Amino acid sequence: MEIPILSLIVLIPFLFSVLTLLTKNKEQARAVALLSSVVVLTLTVYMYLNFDSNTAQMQFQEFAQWVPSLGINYQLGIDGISMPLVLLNAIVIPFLILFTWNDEKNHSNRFYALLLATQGAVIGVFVSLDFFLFYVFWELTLVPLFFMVSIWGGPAKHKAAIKFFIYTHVGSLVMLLGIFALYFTAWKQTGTPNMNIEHLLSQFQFISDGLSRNLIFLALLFGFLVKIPSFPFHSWLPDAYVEAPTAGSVLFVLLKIGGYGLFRVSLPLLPFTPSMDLMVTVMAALGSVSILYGAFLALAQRDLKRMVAYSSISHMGYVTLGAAGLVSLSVSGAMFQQFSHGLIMSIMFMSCGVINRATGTRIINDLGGLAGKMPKLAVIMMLAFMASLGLPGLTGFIAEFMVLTFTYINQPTYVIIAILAVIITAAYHLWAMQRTMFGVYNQKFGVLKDISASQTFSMAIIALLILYFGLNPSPVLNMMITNSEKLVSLLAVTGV
Amino acid sequence: MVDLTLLTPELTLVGTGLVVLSIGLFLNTNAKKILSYLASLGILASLVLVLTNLGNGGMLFNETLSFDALSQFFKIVFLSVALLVSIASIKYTEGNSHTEEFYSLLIFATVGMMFVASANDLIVLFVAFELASLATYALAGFEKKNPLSLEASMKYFMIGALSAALMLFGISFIYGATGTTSIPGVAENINILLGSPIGLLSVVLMIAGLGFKIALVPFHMWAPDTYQGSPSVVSSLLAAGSKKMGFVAAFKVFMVGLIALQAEWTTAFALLAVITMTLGNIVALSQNSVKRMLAYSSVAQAGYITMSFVVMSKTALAGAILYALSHGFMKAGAFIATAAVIYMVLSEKKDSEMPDHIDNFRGLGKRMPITALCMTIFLFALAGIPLTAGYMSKFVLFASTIEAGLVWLAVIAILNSAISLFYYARVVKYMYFLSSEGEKIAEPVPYTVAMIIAAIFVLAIGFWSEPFIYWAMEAAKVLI
Amino acid sequence: MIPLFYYLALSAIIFSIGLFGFMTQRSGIRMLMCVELMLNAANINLVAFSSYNADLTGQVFALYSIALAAAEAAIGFAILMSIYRVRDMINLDKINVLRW
Amino acid sequence: MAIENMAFLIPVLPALAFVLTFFLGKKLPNGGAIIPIIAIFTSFVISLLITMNLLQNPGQVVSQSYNWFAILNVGILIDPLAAVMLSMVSFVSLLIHIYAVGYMSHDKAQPRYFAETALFTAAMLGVVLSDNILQFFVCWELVGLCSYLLIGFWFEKPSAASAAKKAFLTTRVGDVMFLAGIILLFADIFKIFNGSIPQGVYVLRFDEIFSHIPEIAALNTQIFGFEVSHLTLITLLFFGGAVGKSGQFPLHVWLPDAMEGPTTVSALIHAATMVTAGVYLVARTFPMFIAAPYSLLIVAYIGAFTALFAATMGLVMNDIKRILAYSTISQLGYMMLGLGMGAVIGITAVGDSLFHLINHAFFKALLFLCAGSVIHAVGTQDIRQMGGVGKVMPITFATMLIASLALAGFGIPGTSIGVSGFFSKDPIIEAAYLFGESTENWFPYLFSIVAALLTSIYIFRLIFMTFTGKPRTSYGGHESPAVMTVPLIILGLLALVFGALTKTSFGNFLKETFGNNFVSIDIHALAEMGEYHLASHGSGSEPLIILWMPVIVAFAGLLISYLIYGMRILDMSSIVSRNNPIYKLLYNRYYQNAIYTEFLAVKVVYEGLSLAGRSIDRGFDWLVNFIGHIFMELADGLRQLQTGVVQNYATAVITGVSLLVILLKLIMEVF
Repeated sequence: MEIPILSLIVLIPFLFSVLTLLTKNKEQARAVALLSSVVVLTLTVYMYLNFDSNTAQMQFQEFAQWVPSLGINYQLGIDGISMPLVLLNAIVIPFLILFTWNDEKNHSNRFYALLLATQGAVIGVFVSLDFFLFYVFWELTLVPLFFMVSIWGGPAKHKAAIKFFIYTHVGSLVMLLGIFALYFTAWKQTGTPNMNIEHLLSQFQFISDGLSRNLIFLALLFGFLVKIPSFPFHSWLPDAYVEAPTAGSVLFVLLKIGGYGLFRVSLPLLPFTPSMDLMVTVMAALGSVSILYGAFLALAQRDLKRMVAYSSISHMGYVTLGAAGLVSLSVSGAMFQQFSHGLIMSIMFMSCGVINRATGTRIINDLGGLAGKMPKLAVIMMLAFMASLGLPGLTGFIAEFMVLTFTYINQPTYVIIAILAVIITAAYHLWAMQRTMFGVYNQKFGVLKDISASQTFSMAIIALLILYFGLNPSPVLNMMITNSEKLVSLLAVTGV
Repeated sequence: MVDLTLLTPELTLVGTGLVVLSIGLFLNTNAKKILSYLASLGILASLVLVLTNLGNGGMLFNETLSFDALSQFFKIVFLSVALLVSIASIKYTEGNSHTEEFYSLLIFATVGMMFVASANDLIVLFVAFELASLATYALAGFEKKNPLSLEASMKYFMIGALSAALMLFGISFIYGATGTTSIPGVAENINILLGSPIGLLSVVLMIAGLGFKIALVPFHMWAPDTYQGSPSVVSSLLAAGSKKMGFVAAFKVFMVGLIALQAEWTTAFALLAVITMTLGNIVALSQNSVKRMLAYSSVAQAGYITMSFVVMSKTALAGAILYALSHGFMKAGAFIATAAVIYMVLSEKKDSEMPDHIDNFRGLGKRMPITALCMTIFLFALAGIPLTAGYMSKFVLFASTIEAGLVWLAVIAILNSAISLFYYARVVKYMYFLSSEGEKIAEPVPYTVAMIIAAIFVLAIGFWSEPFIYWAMEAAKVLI
Repeated sequence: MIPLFYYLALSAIIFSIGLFGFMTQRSGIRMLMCVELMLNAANINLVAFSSYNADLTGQVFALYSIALAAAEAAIGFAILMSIYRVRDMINLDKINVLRW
Repeated sequence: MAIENMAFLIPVLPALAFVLTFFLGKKLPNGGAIIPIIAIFTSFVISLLITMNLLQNPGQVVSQSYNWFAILNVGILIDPLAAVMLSMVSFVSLLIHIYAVGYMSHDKAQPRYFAETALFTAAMLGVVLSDNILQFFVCWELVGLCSYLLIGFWFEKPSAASAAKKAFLTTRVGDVMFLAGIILLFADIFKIFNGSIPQGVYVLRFDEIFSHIPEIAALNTQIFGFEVSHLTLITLLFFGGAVGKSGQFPLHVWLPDAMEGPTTVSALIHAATMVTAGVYLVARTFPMFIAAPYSLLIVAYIGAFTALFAATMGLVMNDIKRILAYSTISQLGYMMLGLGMGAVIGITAVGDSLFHLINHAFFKALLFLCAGSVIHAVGTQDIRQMGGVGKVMPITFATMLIASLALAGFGIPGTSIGVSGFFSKDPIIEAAYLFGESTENWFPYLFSIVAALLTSIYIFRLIFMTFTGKPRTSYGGHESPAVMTVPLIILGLLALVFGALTKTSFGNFLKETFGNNFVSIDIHALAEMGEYHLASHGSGSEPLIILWMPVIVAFAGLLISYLIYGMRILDMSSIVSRNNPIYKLLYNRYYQNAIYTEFLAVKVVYEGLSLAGRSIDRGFDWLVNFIGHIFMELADGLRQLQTGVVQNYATAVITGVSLLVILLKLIMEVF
């Protein structure tokens, strides 16, 4: 009997987060947290090594009855859609903990506990095959983040936290409606309740009433779009990202569950949605608009972190757009965008945090000439910025190139809109880079120390990953392609 | 000679009540602490008895009392709430010369509720209903030097008396039309009233009478005042216990007795449910008294449960019944936590204007960690955050509305619970994110024990829901 | 003999008087009396019905409800008494500390 | 082992050098300059060997491909075109690196400098030898990045920082067009394969692309009512990319500002590693251009216009490096023009253009390096403050003079006497004449010939003002050290003789590129497709005056500037003054800055669009908060119902009852 590895990577963080709560001081807390995250990382890597990327089937499945009378089961599994995202989480979290190694925070034990809890919940969303479980984890991701923002957040933390909490909660509830509908229609058809995701998705096509099929699809889509977040449901993001502490922002970035839902749930339902073409158009339009809109707004920001937040909206637009591309490679491009965005934005937010810590401001125009004082930071941040503006040889380019190129085949118009944004993207990145890193050093900051060893290490590792996967994306891309081919083959059935 | 084994729980309770009352006469104030333990034991005993009798049902006293899954489920609800309340009250009644009265009233109220749960005849139902009501009127006014408590009980009593009259009037018509008071009997002969104004009138009167206990808008107006004014432990009994009594009565009267008039009352309940949940949630947004906020929230929750009358499916009823159970624990727990806070505040300064003001919850996370943690659990459960009882029961209940194709209702309910998140989260915010100058204090043991028990159950129902859902299903089978 | 309708009409009238009084009176005592009126209206119904249905249940019920009414009155007066002790008046419309 | 198996080392070695220098440079003398020098030298040797090999047997094109990700590949393609570029790039960049050892000796950031230049070279080499358009684009972008880093090398200078940003952004505009071209191209090929691309076919490889030219040309789209062939679209988009990188009008604005970097960097950018990439792109995809209607014409016009346009601005600049910058733009214009001439002279155009590119690389690198050593010695860039430098720096003067002659293109037509510029520029101008003859489009010829005149004027203006006369300011000048002068001399020799030596062989060698060797292309068939009529008679058969014209204008230019700046006979003060509108227009560089930066970037994009967007976003935010607000208001309103008076509660109950009765009654009636 082999070890229930998925349960482990989901439960260990929760377990250790409780342990962390019990710790007395910062040293213990961070040590325990690091231990947990390292264990999770090793397990994940082990799983990745034994992962067969040539099959679109669920692997490492686990099953246990939970609430039989409602057909709810504890069911885990992982495939090419979820593997990279789990990997992303497992990789970034340890380095995030290292990054915060020397931060002076009050009750750091609570802090690390929440951090681990978030990790567990997010991984849980990715690996659960049961809709009930999926939703449970989905909601659980909210709670620790809510606390994290409202305890260690910036000046407007309370407003931001509540806004984020309620806003995304509404999204999830609407999604829940869709899940209910799926669940009961399936129940009626098969006579037995069953919450298994794949089962429910497969039953969707037998819903006789076309309107309700559209509604179900829209309800689910809405839930996901809010989480991604896509224009025009993004207004919770800037506040939350900006007010959150650095680690919180990074956790938000790792919160890729919206896009995941898009691939896991929406795409399989798409072919059986009566007004499919409309839905696809909506997705493509929202995606491209988010790209352009986010870019323009990022250009308009004065606060560095806020700029990064908007750029994140812009980048996530590629996910929606690529998903709407309906070509296997465009879809996998979108998946890859999720992966790469996670890595890139982590560094971007870390840099924001460092700068804010060092200079006490994030207003771009007040900064300047930091490159002279903080060369290490400058190099890493430069790499992150370049990756984020889609410089070839880094992950961002692979994803955006795939999305744009292969989406063009089905959605030329929206790709053209998106391409316009590329210049703007370059513009705000370079502008920010010039104002913060280059130019005359603002003397009022006095002498600045460069980033500490632990920060350098953690940021550098992620940076190297960005470079590595930018040069050789196949290790994660292949499994994505395998699965997206399956997704798209479904579409082919309905003649797309 | 009838076999009274089924009746043992009630008898035990009555016995305990009388014993407590009579012993209390001979004890001096300090010694009365025993009584509270005694009462708690008695309630526990009868709870155990109910659990042992679980499964075997039957009728008693020529079919005026029926013992079935439904009644037993609700008895469990009442008894566990009563148990929580009595444990918590150990602290509340400390050094009070009227301890025995408090506990006997508490116990008799519980007995009344239990009889309502097994009533199979309108007379029994009415009498038991009144028994519970009268006991709780007195409890609400238990602090007879405290104007707020008196005002609370006065309002409770006045509206209670009014609605009792309304209900009785309604019953009289039903009786007149059907010639019998046995609920199944009513069900057989009710057809006369189909479409007749009398039938409609009696339905509405019954709704008003029961809606008073359930606190449906617009029959709810006493509830916020009473919950706020009366002692917190009593409020928790009212919110968690007697409200459920209203539901079980309503289940019996409408789903069994007046099933033929379904058309009328479904519509009525649909209206009331929507209004109730919406108004409850919205008004709760702007409350600064936590007890009042909880009161409005329980109004809203009543609205959710009432949806089951509209859906009228097995799942819906199971959901409603499960909700009754979970709400019992959540609300009782929340009120007890508030009681603990009030205790803290009053122990610091005697004459505090509004001891349950939300500002007193500042920094509770530091001052009373256990209380704060439990309160957080209860609040999130009420808000329907997953892996809590609240989520599980909402899940079943809301899901059933979709099942029945009442999407509009589901949407309204979902949006409501989204709104509710705001005021629950607000309290959490005060407890953890706002700091206060007050220092950490020793948390009174009884309150803590009660809260922990409640919290454990709230989580248990959320995690390990299978048995509870199963019982709820069984109970629902009785009605449909 | 007198048709049932008369009884019903009578009880209805009494009931309405009770309702009206309950809404309009200020003094707690009077309000209690109005409640009694309503209960008795119901009792009239019960008794009338039982005699017309030739079935005793109604009258039994009436007896029960009279007893209950008494109990209720007892509690009610008790409450009003203690209110009077604290506030020196029982004009219930003045007692609205708890509101909003 | 066969030399082509080492081809991959050409870009990899400098890339490696980048990493090594970046991390170890601090510990080594002169910032570890030795590492990149060795690396680039090796690359140069390998490329030279490959070129030799190709010269003997043109069939042996190096072509290797490996899967990269998905259906895309990385690969190496070294045909004659690539080979000559490789040799030139590696060679020139090698010399510049050597020179930089001396030039940068005083800068403490040497390691960073050498690392970045190494990467710069690596990227350019990568561009040159990539066998598919995607890899081409990737390296192309890397080139852009390195130029950004190097132009902003002295990032403490705000001007440098903003110049770097400007360079990157402006080229980015072109790059986006290039990317769009790639995307469109891919989509078309995807369509041609109707959705199922067979295993192992790398659709973005040049040979694959070229083999689909006819199908792509067949696809059409309506744009503004015009029926446009996709091939035209794609080629124009590619050309857009080229315009950005090669600083053609209207995207040339970044190139003069790029002077903010160290002079050696300018030399790299202008001669070897950046601006030529655009020309190379067009040359690389020449078969597509020649098959696409109008594309070549547009290339020709833009090229010719840029040549003139830039020359005019070169006339009035006082910053020595800026003059050279504008001359670069203008020369690049010639190269583009040369390519555009493919419309009449077919494949030969590639030969001419590339020939000019190579020669230009030599003499422009030389010019910059000389300018560099002048600045190094004099400590100013303003030629008005120089004069008489020739006496203190004889070698620099000599080499600079050679370079200038080469730039102006002196030589005797019909013979093989002449500097390199002469042999490469004249054919282009003659082709332009042919073009005018056969298509009645005379503008390219006029532009090019006028530009030739101006070229010779501004370059000799520079010479005279800098090296002759007597010092106008007191500067302690001295001749540069050997490490700097040796490269000058080598380049000088090349600028002098390279043209003469290879004037025939080069063209023939380049012809092979699109001949039968690696993908067989029938240029004439493609030209038919492009509706071009290749002139029957090749160049060299024009009337004598046309042959001599370029030389004549060159001499004219020399004379004019000698009279003005050498002898000081003609007084220009009346013309050279702020109140002369033409001078003002030129001096302010046609107000590009106002138009591009102040208007387009700031007004339209930033203030217009983004700020507008921000207020829209505020709207969204407001909406969300407003909903919350409504609820709070409702709450405050509704709680007022709770009057606290028990009678009112009773009333509420009773009203509720009666309302329910009435409502239900009605509802029952209705349903």
